Amino acid sequence: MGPKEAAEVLRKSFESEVREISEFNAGQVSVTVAKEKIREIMRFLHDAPELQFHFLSDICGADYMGKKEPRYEVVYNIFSMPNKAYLTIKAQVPEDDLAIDSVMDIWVGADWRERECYDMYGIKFSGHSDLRRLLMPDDWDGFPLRKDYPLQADLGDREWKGYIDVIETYKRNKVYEVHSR
Amino acid sequence: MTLQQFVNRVFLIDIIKGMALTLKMMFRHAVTRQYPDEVRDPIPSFRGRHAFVRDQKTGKEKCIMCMKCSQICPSQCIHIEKGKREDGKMYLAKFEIESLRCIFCGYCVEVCPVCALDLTEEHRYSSYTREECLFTRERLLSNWDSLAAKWKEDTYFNKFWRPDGIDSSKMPKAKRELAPIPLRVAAAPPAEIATAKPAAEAKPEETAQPAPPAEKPAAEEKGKETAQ
Amino acid sequence: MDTNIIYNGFYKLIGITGEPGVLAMTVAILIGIVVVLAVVLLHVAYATYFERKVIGHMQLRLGPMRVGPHGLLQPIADGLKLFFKEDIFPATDFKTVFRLAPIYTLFAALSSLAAIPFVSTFYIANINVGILYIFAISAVSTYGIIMAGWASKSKYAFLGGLRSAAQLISYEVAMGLSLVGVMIMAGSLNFIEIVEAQQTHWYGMYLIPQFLGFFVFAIAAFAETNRVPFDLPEAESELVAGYFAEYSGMRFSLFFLGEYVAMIVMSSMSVLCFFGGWTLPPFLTNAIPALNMIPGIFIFIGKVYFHIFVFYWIRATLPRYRYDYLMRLGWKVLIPLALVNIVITSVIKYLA
Amino acid sequence: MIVEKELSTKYLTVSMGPQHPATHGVLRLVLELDGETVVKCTPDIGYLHRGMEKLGENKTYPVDMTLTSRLDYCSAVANEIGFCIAAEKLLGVEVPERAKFIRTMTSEMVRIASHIIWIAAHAIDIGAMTVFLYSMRDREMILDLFEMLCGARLLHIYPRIGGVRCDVDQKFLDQLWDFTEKFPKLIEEYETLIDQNRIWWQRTKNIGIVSAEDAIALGLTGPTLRGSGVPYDIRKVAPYDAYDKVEFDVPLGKNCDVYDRYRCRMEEFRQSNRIIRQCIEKLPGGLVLNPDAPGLDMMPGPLKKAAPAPAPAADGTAAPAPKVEAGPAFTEIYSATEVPKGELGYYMVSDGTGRPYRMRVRTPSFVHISALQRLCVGVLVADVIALIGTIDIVLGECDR
Repeated sequence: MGPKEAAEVLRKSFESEVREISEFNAGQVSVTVAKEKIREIMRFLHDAPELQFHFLSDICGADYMGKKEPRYEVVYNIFSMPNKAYLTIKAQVPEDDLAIDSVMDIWVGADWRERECYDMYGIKFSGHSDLRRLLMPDDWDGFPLRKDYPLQADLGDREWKGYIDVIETYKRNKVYEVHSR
Repeated sequence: MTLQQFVNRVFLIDIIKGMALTLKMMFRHAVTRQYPDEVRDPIPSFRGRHAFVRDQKTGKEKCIMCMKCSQICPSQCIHIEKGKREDGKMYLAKFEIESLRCIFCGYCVEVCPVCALDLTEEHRYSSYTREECLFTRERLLSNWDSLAAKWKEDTYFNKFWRPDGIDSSKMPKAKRELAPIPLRVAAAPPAEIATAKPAAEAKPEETAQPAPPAEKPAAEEKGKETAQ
Repeated sequence: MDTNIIYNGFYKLIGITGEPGVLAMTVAILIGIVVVLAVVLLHVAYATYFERKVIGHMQLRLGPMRVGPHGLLQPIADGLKLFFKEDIFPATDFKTVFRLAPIYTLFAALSSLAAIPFVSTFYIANINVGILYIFAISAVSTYGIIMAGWASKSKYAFLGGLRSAAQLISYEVAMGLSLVGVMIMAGSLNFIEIVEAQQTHWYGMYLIPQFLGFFVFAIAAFAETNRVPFDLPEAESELVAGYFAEYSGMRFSLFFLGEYVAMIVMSSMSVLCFFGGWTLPPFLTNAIPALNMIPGIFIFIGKVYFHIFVFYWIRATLPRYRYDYLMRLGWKVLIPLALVNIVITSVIKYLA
Repeated sequence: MIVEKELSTKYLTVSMGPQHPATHGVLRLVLELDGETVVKCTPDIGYLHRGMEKLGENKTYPVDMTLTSRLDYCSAVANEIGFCIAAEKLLGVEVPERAKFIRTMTSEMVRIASHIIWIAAHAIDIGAMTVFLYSMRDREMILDLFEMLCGARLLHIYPRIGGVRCDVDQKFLDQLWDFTEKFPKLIEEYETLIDQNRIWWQRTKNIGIVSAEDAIALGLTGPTLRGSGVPYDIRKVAPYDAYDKVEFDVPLGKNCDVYDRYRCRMEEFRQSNRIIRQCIEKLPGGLVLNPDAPGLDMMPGPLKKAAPAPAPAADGTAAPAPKVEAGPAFTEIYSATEVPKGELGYYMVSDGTGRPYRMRVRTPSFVHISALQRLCVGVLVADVIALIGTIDIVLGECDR
């Protein structure tokens, strides 16, 4: 069973949830779903005997600021070993309700990938056991992968405290620096 | 447990085998190179220190200020400034490569339509100051001269100027027809170039048609001799 | 007095005939200590060089090459560097303990040297319970390690100290038991007498009848000196550097010296108890009488260096044990083996 | 009356890393120890976070490729190939056959190089120091080969969207062939030292057992998953490049422990060797770069589809490219490749410009380290080291 058929099976079972099925470049099938029943959808994909999407490749977020509505998407890339098929599930998350159910009870390994998604986009995963920042420092301000987060900015006093500390330490210790020629 | 496994276990056969190997290796030749004394020959097309190819006709760089290298550079370490002469022609006012930021991807070499840039095989150029790692135009040209002095063969051709196996019909003409650059025949010996360099530095954009490099140092040396 | 050449030579030098007085004896012993320490510490310095060269060549490297021809002056350069390095203290409440720990370890290792006869006429003290003395002293050296681990106020050092204590206690037992066979055969605890007893057999070394004891002793010696594969207290990849993680400069080098001296002591013990000390086996000397011309001290040093080479050789070959397997090996394999050895030896001795 | 009081004990919290010889870079594990037994292990990452995904969104595709080689710097070319495959799928670029074989060959070469790093680090963590130096000696040969091939030893930047950067020459192929002849004997040297060694067995057998179900749920991939007996190898299940044209076996483990994962990787050395030999034998002729592929000087603006950027018209040979409208607003692709450490997936969204709209990298090390907190419970400190070694992590890849 290819990814296209799997997507159709999913559409049959979750008629009201599946918004769109798109295919691109032979084999890349994306299913856009509403976020409300994401855990049920994932449970179905994982457990249905003809689908068996046992392997969670990846969870990531995407930000379509000003390009699409709703603004955020949480993207699940899953793989079915018996069918040898990848499937991309995209759950739409609107900006005013930045939360989605965690799939940690289906895949334990979703843990850090959901944390990273929270870290980078600020999307909250309800039901996650330990939702903290992962890559960024705990006291970081802002969510870096959002499109309105600048790549480079001079923040002046609003700079992250850790960076200010580094700069101040450097200035303080400059007297000890051995100058080269 | 088979008998063999039992024997192996009791008589430490596994450990003895390992010890036999290490003892055998003790009498092999070491693979270490005594680095500063024993330097490995660079493999051609290694991506090392940057250089400007010195054009044999003009004795200067070939750069046509198309800005492609500075646009493609992933670490944005190439800074080019154009200047305008009185007659309206553009000239290369500044060309700097911050070699400390460079990631040596070689994109600039490959993208250059006139093959003016080169990542030479030289890989030993550490220095004590950051200033020495900022390659200005003069520095880049002298890098080329030092490569030319060291290079064992008579001609030099960087693989990335025109990579093999790639359809070259769409490449610019200068790139397509580039032949290996002779280093010994036409180019002046490096010692003379070294003396020629200060003159070039002093007035880089002075003449529209600079004298061939081979003549200039010769004239200078004559002048020196007569002064003495 | 006995036949010690240091003292005898000294007495001759200052013209004493007959029994020397207390002062002359003290001075003579001090001279003996100085000679032994100087020689041993020089050997330790070059043992580090030897180790780096041997392991280097086994690993297809060259080892030290830059200081002097083939790096021969490397140990001296290392020593100078360590000597002039800043002595850094961690923020610990036990500065005195921290300072004392390396001295304690080195002191314990060096004092074991006192009981070792290098040849029948060259030793500092001829103790009639030499083996027991060395056991006692080498057990003391673990205090230094525990002190270092505790006073460093570092968790890695602390774990290293704990491991060291457990390891030493377990393996001291196995080591003691492994030598009982030798004691039974020789009927003595004095090293000189043990060596002389070995000469009475045609094979000339207890290695052959006491191979089981030697096996246990060898493994226990590796564990006692914290060498690979039992270098758990200082396991680099687990505990960074173990008990001396916080030490630097001279104090670090004292630990280092202590470890190497302990290695030399253990090698010497093995040479004395199992390899016939400064003698060659009678069957060899009978076959080639010219071998009798070799001075005993060279034979002894040669055998010790062979042992040290094996220490390095093992280090280049084997991975590291895990803590619980180490304990299991000590208690479940080595001690029973040593006991079996004792029983067999006693039965044979009784029947013979 | 004697009142028995329970001795109050508390767990010892040890911060292992980010500066620690065995944590392979800047991984920090906060271990809570009960004696030497680990009660809780909390990995802490992010020390090498370089914002690669954010940077990738702001640079053009060819430039993004130079970022991907910094992901797993031990196997740079494999990451780049993964990126190029994703970008090719996204931009609709075909790859010439010869380039496919060269890519397969180089990614197997780099698999050997990466596994050598792994065996070296794993062995030295467990204490077998000599394996480290023997394997580094052999890695040197691979690095020399890479230097011959593309002028760089570590960060190759060799593939290109639509092919590879330059062709291989006969001298390189001869030397590579010599290497493949020699290499199986060299693997035996490592195996002599550790394979049957009782201490190695004790340190690796029955340690870190992950059942197949757990491994899949945790998202483990690559040899770490195959050690648990799951035949999931993207080279087999979704072949890319020339993997469907070469023969190789996928080694699987049985006991799901550290030793089986070690055996899997050792077997992969031999399989990679085999693939390289087949690639050299079957290498077809032709170009190595699709002439219609987007060039290096891709502009960040809207793409003109299926047309290379026009060359500077110095000579007039470059035909003016027909202007094609950009495709649908957003196209996306999830493309997975099998890099030495596991599944490297690129989820890329294109909005029809020269920059990816979203570039997400699913790196194996990230997932593997997240599994560490579940693997490292109830084991000894020494086993934590063995477990870090067995999952084969590179922190550049984890933190991105």
